Amino acid sequence: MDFELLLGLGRFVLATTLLLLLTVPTAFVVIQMEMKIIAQMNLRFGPNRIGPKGIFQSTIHGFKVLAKEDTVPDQADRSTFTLAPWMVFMAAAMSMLVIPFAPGAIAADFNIGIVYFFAVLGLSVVGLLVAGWASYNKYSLLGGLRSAAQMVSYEIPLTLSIVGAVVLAGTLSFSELIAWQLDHGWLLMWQPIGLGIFYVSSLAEVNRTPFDMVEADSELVAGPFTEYSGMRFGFFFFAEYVALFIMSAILVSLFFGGWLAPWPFPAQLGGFAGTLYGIFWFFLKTYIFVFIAVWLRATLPRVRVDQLMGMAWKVLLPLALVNLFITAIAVVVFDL
Amino acid sequence: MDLLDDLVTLLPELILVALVLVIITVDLFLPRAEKWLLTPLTVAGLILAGAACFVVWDINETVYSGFYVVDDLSVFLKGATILTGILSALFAPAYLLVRRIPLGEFNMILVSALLGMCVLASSSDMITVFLGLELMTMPSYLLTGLHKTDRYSNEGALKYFLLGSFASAIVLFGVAWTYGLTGTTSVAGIASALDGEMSAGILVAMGFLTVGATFKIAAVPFHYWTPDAYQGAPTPITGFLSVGPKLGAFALLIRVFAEALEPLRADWLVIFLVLTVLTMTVGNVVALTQVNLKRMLAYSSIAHTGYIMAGLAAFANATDPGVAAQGIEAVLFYILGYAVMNIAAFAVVGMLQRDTTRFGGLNSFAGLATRAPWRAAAMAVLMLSLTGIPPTVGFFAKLYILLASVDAGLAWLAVIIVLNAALAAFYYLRVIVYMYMRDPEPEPAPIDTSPFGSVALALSVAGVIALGIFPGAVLRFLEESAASLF
Amino acid sequence: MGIEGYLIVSTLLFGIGAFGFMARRNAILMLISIELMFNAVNLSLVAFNAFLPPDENAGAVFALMIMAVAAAEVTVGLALVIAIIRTRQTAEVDQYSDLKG
Amino acid sequence: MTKLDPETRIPDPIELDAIEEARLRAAAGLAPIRSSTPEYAGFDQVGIPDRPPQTEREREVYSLEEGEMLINMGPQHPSTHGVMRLVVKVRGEIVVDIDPVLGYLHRGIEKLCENATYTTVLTYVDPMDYLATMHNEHAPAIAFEKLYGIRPPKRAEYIRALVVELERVSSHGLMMGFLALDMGGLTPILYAFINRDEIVDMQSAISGQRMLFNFFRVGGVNFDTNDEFLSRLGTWRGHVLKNIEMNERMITDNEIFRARTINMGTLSGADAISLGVTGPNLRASGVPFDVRKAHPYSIYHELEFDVITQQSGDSYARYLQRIAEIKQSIHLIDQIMDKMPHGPVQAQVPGIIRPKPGRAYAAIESPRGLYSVYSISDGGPNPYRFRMRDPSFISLQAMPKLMPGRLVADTMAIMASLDPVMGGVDK
Amino acid sequence: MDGFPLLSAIVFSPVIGALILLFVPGTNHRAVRWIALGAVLVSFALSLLLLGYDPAGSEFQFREDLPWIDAFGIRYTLGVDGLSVVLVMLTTLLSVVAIVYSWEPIQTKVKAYYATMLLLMVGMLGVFVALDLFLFYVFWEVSLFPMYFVIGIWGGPQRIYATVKFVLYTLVGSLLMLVAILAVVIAHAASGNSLTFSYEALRGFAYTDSLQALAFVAFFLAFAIKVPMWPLHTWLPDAHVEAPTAGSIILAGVLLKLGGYGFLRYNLPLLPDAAISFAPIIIGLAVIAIIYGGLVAMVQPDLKKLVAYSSVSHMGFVMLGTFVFNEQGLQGAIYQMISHGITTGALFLLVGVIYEQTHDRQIAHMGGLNARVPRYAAMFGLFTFASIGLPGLSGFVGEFLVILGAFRYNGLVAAAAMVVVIISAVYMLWMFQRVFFSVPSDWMRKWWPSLRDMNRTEWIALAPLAVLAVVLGVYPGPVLDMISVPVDRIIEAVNGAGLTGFGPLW
Amino acid sequence: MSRSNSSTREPTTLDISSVLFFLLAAGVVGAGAAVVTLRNIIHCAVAMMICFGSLAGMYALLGAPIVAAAQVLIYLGAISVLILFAIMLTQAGDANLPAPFHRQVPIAVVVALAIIGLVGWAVVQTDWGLAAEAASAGVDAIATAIFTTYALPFEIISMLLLVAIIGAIFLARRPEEDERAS
Repeated sequence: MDFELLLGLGRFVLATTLLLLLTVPTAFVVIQMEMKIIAQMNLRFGPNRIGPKGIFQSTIHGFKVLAKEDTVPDQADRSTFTLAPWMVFMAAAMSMLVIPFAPGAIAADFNIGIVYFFAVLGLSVVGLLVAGWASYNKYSLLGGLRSAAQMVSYEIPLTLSIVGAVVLAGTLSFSELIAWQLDHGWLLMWQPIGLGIFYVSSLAEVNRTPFDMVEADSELVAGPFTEYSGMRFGFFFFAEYVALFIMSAILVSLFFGGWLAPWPFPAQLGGFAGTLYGIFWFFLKTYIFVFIAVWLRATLPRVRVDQLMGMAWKVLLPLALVNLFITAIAVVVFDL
Repeated sequence: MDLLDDLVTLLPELILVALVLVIITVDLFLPRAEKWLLTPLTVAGLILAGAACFVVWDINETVYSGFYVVDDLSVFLKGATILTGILSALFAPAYLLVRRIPLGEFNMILVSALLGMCVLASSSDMITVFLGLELMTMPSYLLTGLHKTDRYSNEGALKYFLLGSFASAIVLFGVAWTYGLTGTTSVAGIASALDGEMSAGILVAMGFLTVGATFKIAAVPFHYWTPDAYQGAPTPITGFLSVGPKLGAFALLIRVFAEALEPLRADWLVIFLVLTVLTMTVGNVVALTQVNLKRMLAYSSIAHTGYIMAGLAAFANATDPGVAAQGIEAVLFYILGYAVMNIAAFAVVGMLQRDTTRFGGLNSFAGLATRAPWRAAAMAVLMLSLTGIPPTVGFFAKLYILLASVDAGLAWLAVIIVLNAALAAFYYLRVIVYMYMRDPEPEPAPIDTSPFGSVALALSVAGVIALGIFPGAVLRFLEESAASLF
Repeated sequence: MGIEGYLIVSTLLFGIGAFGFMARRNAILMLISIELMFNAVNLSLVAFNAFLPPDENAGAVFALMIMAVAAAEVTVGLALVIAIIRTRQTAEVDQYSDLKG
Repeated sequence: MTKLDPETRIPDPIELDAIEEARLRAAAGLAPIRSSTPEYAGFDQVGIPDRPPQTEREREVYSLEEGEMLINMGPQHPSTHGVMRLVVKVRGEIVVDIDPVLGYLHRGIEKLCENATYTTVLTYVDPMDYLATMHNEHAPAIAFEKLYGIRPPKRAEYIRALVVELERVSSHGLMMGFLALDMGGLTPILYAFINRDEIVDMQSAISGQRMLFNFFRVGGVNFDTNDEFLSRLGTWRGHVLKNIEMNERMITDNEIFRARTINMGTLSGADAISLGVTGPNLRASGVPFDVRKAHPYSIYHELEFDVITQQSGDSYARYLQRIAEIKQSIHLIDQIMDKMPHGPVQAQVPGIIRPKPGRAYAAIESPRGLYSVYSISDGGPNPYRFRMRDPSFISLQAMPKLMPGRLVADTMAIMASLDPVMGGVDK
Repeated sequence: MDGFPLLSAIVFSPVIGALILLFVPGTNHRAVRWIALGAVLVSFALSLLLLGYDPAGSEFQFREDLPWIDAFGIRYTLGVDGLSVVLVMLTTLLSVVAIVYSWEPIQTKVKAYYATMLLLMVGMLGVFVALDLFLFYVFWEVSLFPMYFVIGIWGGPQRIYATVKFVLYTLVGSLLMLVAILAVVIAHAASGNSLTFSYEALRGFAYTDSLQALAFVAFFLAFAIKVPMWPLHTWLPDAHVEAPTAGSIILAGVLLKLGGYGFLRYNLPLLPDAAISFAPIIIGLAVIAIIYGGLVAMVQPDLKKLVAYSSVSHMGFVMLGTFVFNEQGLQGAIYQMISHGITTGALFLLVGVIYEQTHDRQIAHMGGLNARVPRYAAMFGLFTFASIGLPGLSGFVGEFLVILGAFRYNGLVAAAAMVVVIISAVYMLWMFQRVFFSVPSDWMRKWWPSLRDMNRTEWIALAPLAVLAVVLGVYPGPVLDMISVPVDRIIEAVNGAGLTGFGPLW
Repeated sequence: MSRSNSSTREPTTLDISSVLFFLLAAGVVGAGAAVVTLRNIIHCAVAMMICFGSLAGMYALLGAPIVAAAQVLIYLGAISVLILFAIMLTQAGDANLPAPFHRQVPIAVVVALAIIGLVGWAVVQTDWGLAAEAASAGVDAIATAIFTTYALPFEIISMLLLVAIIGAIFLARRPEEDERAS
């Protein structure tokens, strides 16, 4: 055992731990936002007992979940039942690896970060599917199958929608993409159709209203989560909200300049200050989109599963292809 | 943009692609009662593609960075492929419509399979070989299973699929090792990198390629899937399956073994000879015992594979290039002739299965001569052709193979072939016996008399006889095709 | 690691896949086994690609293409399995024995 | 988790039923249900009822073809209205058949009433349709008055009409909310409850109760209007219209909402009539039948209003029908307030009444349709027979007609559009 | 021969007849029969023109030569020598007889029957006139399948077994022959010659010994099965018994001659060395066939079977004559072939006459027919004697010449052959006695009232044969002249090769 | 290009990539073995995913991150889902059948061992004569290659996918849905 090896392993363990730890507060914050914002929109107070203005409500929820009894249905397949929440959670956690929080604050700046992100993101569906199967419950099974159908379908327009951006920027790395946006303006201006498709698809991908078919409570009770309780349920719950955060973060990175401020100065804010500045903007923008997602949830009813699938295949996919086509032609013609 | 300049050399393939898209689109808008229009549409498209083959004849170029070669050999194979496609497209509708199998999907998948065969024929790189192979076999699986409410069709398709994919994996492993050993996937590159010496690695590569290819052409001992797939598939499709994918598989054999592994000819010859003899003998012997006609024809098709392989063996055993070319020519001619007669033979079987509840056994042929004299006569001609009786194409094809074998110094193989042919006569003649010498069943199943099928049958039989009497018409093409290999 | 290590892994995986294909009775598992074999091939190809001196990436590209083909293959295979289960209520290939001569 | 050995396991009742059913089927010469072997995850068996099928209909619902399964929606399910169970036979997510299973809320109200004196009957009927409690009291009150042969004072009639119309507004408003909620819309229900809250406050002001009002009496009502009630009523009109408008803005033109309601659960007028569906559901199918107009009771003949109908008969039409009726009710309330006479609110009626032997029938238009009471007196202090027709129960019958071919997701949306209340269904 | 393609016309006029038949409604039996007869008569009439053959002229006359499949050097070459001329004429004549005889017995699938018969004729004629090995093979196979159908469709109760056996036997031989043809052709081409299937070019080429031996065996199998040679004869009785009468006439009269013709035309001249080496074995087999055929015929209860086994015996004579390699033997063999064609054909026809009426052929069931049908008995007697080889009738000349040739080869062989003449007399005469002179059986009495003598069509069919049986018996000269040149060429080839020939293989 | 090249290589030190290799190899082979031996088919599918995931790691280790990403995207994200989906659609309960294996397991074992033995022997036997260390397959290079050199194969794949999808949809659709679809 040489030092290199130890160092490598150590770095690996540290990074992983940090990322895992990061998911927890993220989830707490997003959950708290959801509870409070929806309540306000419903003309309710929302949580207001624990902590000032109830801000610790979601934290307490977290601990409550942790303390609850962890039941496994009698006929469930115990090993996969146990594994499924982990899969979903790990998918969410792993995709945090490439989120560009700020200059220098990316856990792993892969040169194929975007591909990595989509690759890892797709894994959560497996967890849902397995959870649905393992629970030995018809609602779970239907939910699991819905999740597979929905997420696999929406992955396609989701991925295609950013190909235009990638073609324009000529990179698959998040940091380079943001650098490109610094030079050319945010991709929002270049890829409005792509943005639209991405946003709609990303909502479906993370099971947000109006696309929350998977756990649709008025239909499938709680979909694949029906039989889960305790911390296993907590994992799903966390993963879901972390995924919302991640999707917003990726949206911001791809189309809204990531850590870039809306104005071009200070152009070269290096070092730690630059990182902090970046983090500020990044989180600001990200939480704006988290807010919008919550807002949508308060406003819209849920679409039906066939309408959902039809939209992916009949609307978003052709649109994404058209967008890609237009972009490609533009790139060739204008030599961008 | 040389990619675009090369497009013209892909003319037949492009037409096929366009045809696929047109079929899908038209199918969407056709009301149910007018779905039959898809057949003339498909046939017209295929004829166009066939005509396009003449445009690319005599080009002999390697295009698309060495992935694709448009030589006369490939064009000939494409022509034969498209011919099988035309016949299949004409034969199928009547059978499919009574079983509520949609014509749109059928035609589209059929044309895709043809496209795969064309790609395979033109491949000059292991990558395109593999992709062509998959583009050919995947539609074949689908075609086999197209009658999805039928247990037999399901079962045949699944078995075909599982074993076919298994074979694909094996072929791929061989290809991977070939790539690892030679550093290239190009057929020509592999041929030039191999110096004819055996090594452990080459043995592995060749072994896997051989086993995989044997699976694909359904040679004994890797033929298990054939009878099941053929029996299970909707009958006119079986006709196509027994010919089309075989055509493609032999294109694969020619590309991989006759071209890429040409330096190792002496090494694979031995295996080939064994397989050849085994294949034809086992095929014929088992066919003797079959009572289901489809299954019998399936086994007979295994036997025919053996005959065709003999042509390849002749190629490998020949020292003189002219003689070697003769082997390839024989293979090509046999494939062409076999294509026409076998598709038509299966089509006749299919015509007798208009009643979907009946079992298509030999009994359904009893007394056909009195019930449908023309169809019986056609079937008789086809059976005689399959046996190899002059003046039919089957005879001349067999003669060609025999000539090539004897010429290449494999007279013993020729003797085995003719003994097999005599054996085969027994079961082919049995069909004639049933048709002409037995009385019909008390309540015979109705016979399909759709115009498309009748026209195609007449054309096939005319072709079988005409090619048998005047084979010279295609020999020129054959020679030029085979010459492009050398 | 040298190339041998990767090739040995690839070989083992291929052998396992072949075993699974021959030994298991469930159609879906047979399909999975075939996928294992495809993956073994991919591993070989990528390994060769990495270690071969002329760096043309043929192996890596081929591997990518095989993946695409494998996806198509699985699609078709599972569709067939679903179709057959509709008529037979089982995925056990041993019980598919209507076709006999 | 302890799994017993399959050999020694005690078969659970469901399995026994399956065996029994197989025996019955065999005896009846029916093909055995091609249900799966026990290891087929058992999914198919869960939905088989606790007894062998006894009618053709049950046989039809509970025999599964290949690829079908039964889902129990309810009695424990987040979105069933009250405690009800829908056995949904699905093929994938497509509903093949549906069987509403009732009785989870059954309390034997009719029997209770038959054992109560006429005046106390009105306290028992309250919790039936708990979203329209006043209506529940209205019909028996009229019936008993007919039986006993008295008429309530004019003012009492007006107060009655006032409170039931108020309640209609509240109930229809909630339907908008529930419909949205069952499609995943969180907010409209809360706005609807704000609305209802105001009405409940008013009802509480006039009756002293918040839900089970016990406000009607044989021969009148319990209390006259008071200042608090009137002042709330004055401001309420603006509030309710605002809330309704907020909900309408969220729902009516919402693309998703429209996609999920238009052409969903379409019930033709003829079907509705033959099923006996009444009320807004019937009128949404284009049949202009309103008890208030067709067989006027109370003071409705003195009020000006038209029977509102919709044409298409789908969920969306039922939704629009409710909104229109809310507006109509407000208009009626305005008329009632304008015309309300002065005078007593209660006729002279003894504590225990003994009507002469006879029978009486009274029907009113409740928010869910025709609600009627049929009572027989044998001369004693309590009804010899007391029978209530609850419109929710009838509406539910339409479900098996509306659902086949729809998706599981539509089950709740369509059911919410029929707006049944389980308290009334089960009685 | 430029100008009119006589041989093609002879060979293909039946095809034209068959094509016309396609457009005639199958229900119109009369038209069908007349068209078929017309086609056959045209062919027969044209074949009479072959009498213009110059026995002293070049070997092959009336030649036609057209390119066919250039790539393989395959040509459409036709031509006749004396041997072919007599066999072609025999064929056309017997075809006329068969068609005429079928006039009444065949009442089912009439159109198909006549079309098949016409096609059968094409194949047989083609074999006799083809001078290209490929063409020869094609005609050889073409002659096979119509007979297959004739037996299989219009035959007796066991027809399917018989016909399949017939085809398979023949096919095995012919396919092997195909390989041998290819081997010969390729060996010829390999030594620098251009690829050709021409008989004249291939003849006289010095093939290697091993090739000769193997090719000889292959050719031998094909022809010996057709002849049929003991022990490959087992298909013949079955086929004869089951075939309809006209089929038997053709089968015995012509098809068996294809084998003999094959030996004379191909085996000996192409592969003389091997022929010499194998001759003793073949002669041995021939003698066995002669004796065996005779003995078995003796015990046959069935008339047709009896005649069939007598064929085995008679064709044994042909083989014997062929392989003694001298003029008398060869001439005798050819003469015997013609004679056998006529007499056996006629005998089958006669058997058919009685069979059509009683649907039975058991000798034991007959008896005393002479009294009831005297003209029939007379004709039967004539052909019985011709078959036995009574001097003055056609059979005598052939047998006599063969025995003469055999004597020159080996006395013992000749002696054995002579014994058989006696045996044949025994079985034929015994049969004749039992059928025509003994006491009618009970079974026959049942038919007695309805039994009729020969009718007009039967007379028409039989008359030419009777005339020929007598004429050939008393005046063999023209025929012998006709075949002298071919016989000389064969002897020349064999003797010429014999100088460089190889020793016995064993 | 000779054997000496590799035989004179330094004995491998236990660097991080070696450790990773062995870990991943154990994952690949172990999970692979689990796939073909486990009884419950869902467990098999999960094991398959682990196997594929480890393979993705191997590709990354081999310097082909794009292949690794594709492996995760296609095999883990798509194919596994599809397989799980199919398992659930078709055989929720067949999972625990008493005899998951054919009777010819011994033959299968022999054949598999023969393959492993033969190929393994060939691996050891062959003088690969290649670079000692893995070279990296650049993303740009691969991307460029796919759209220029490999343009034709790429297009062929698109046809392949088209027909596979249409065919699979047709096959998997219920017969009664066909009526509606047309």
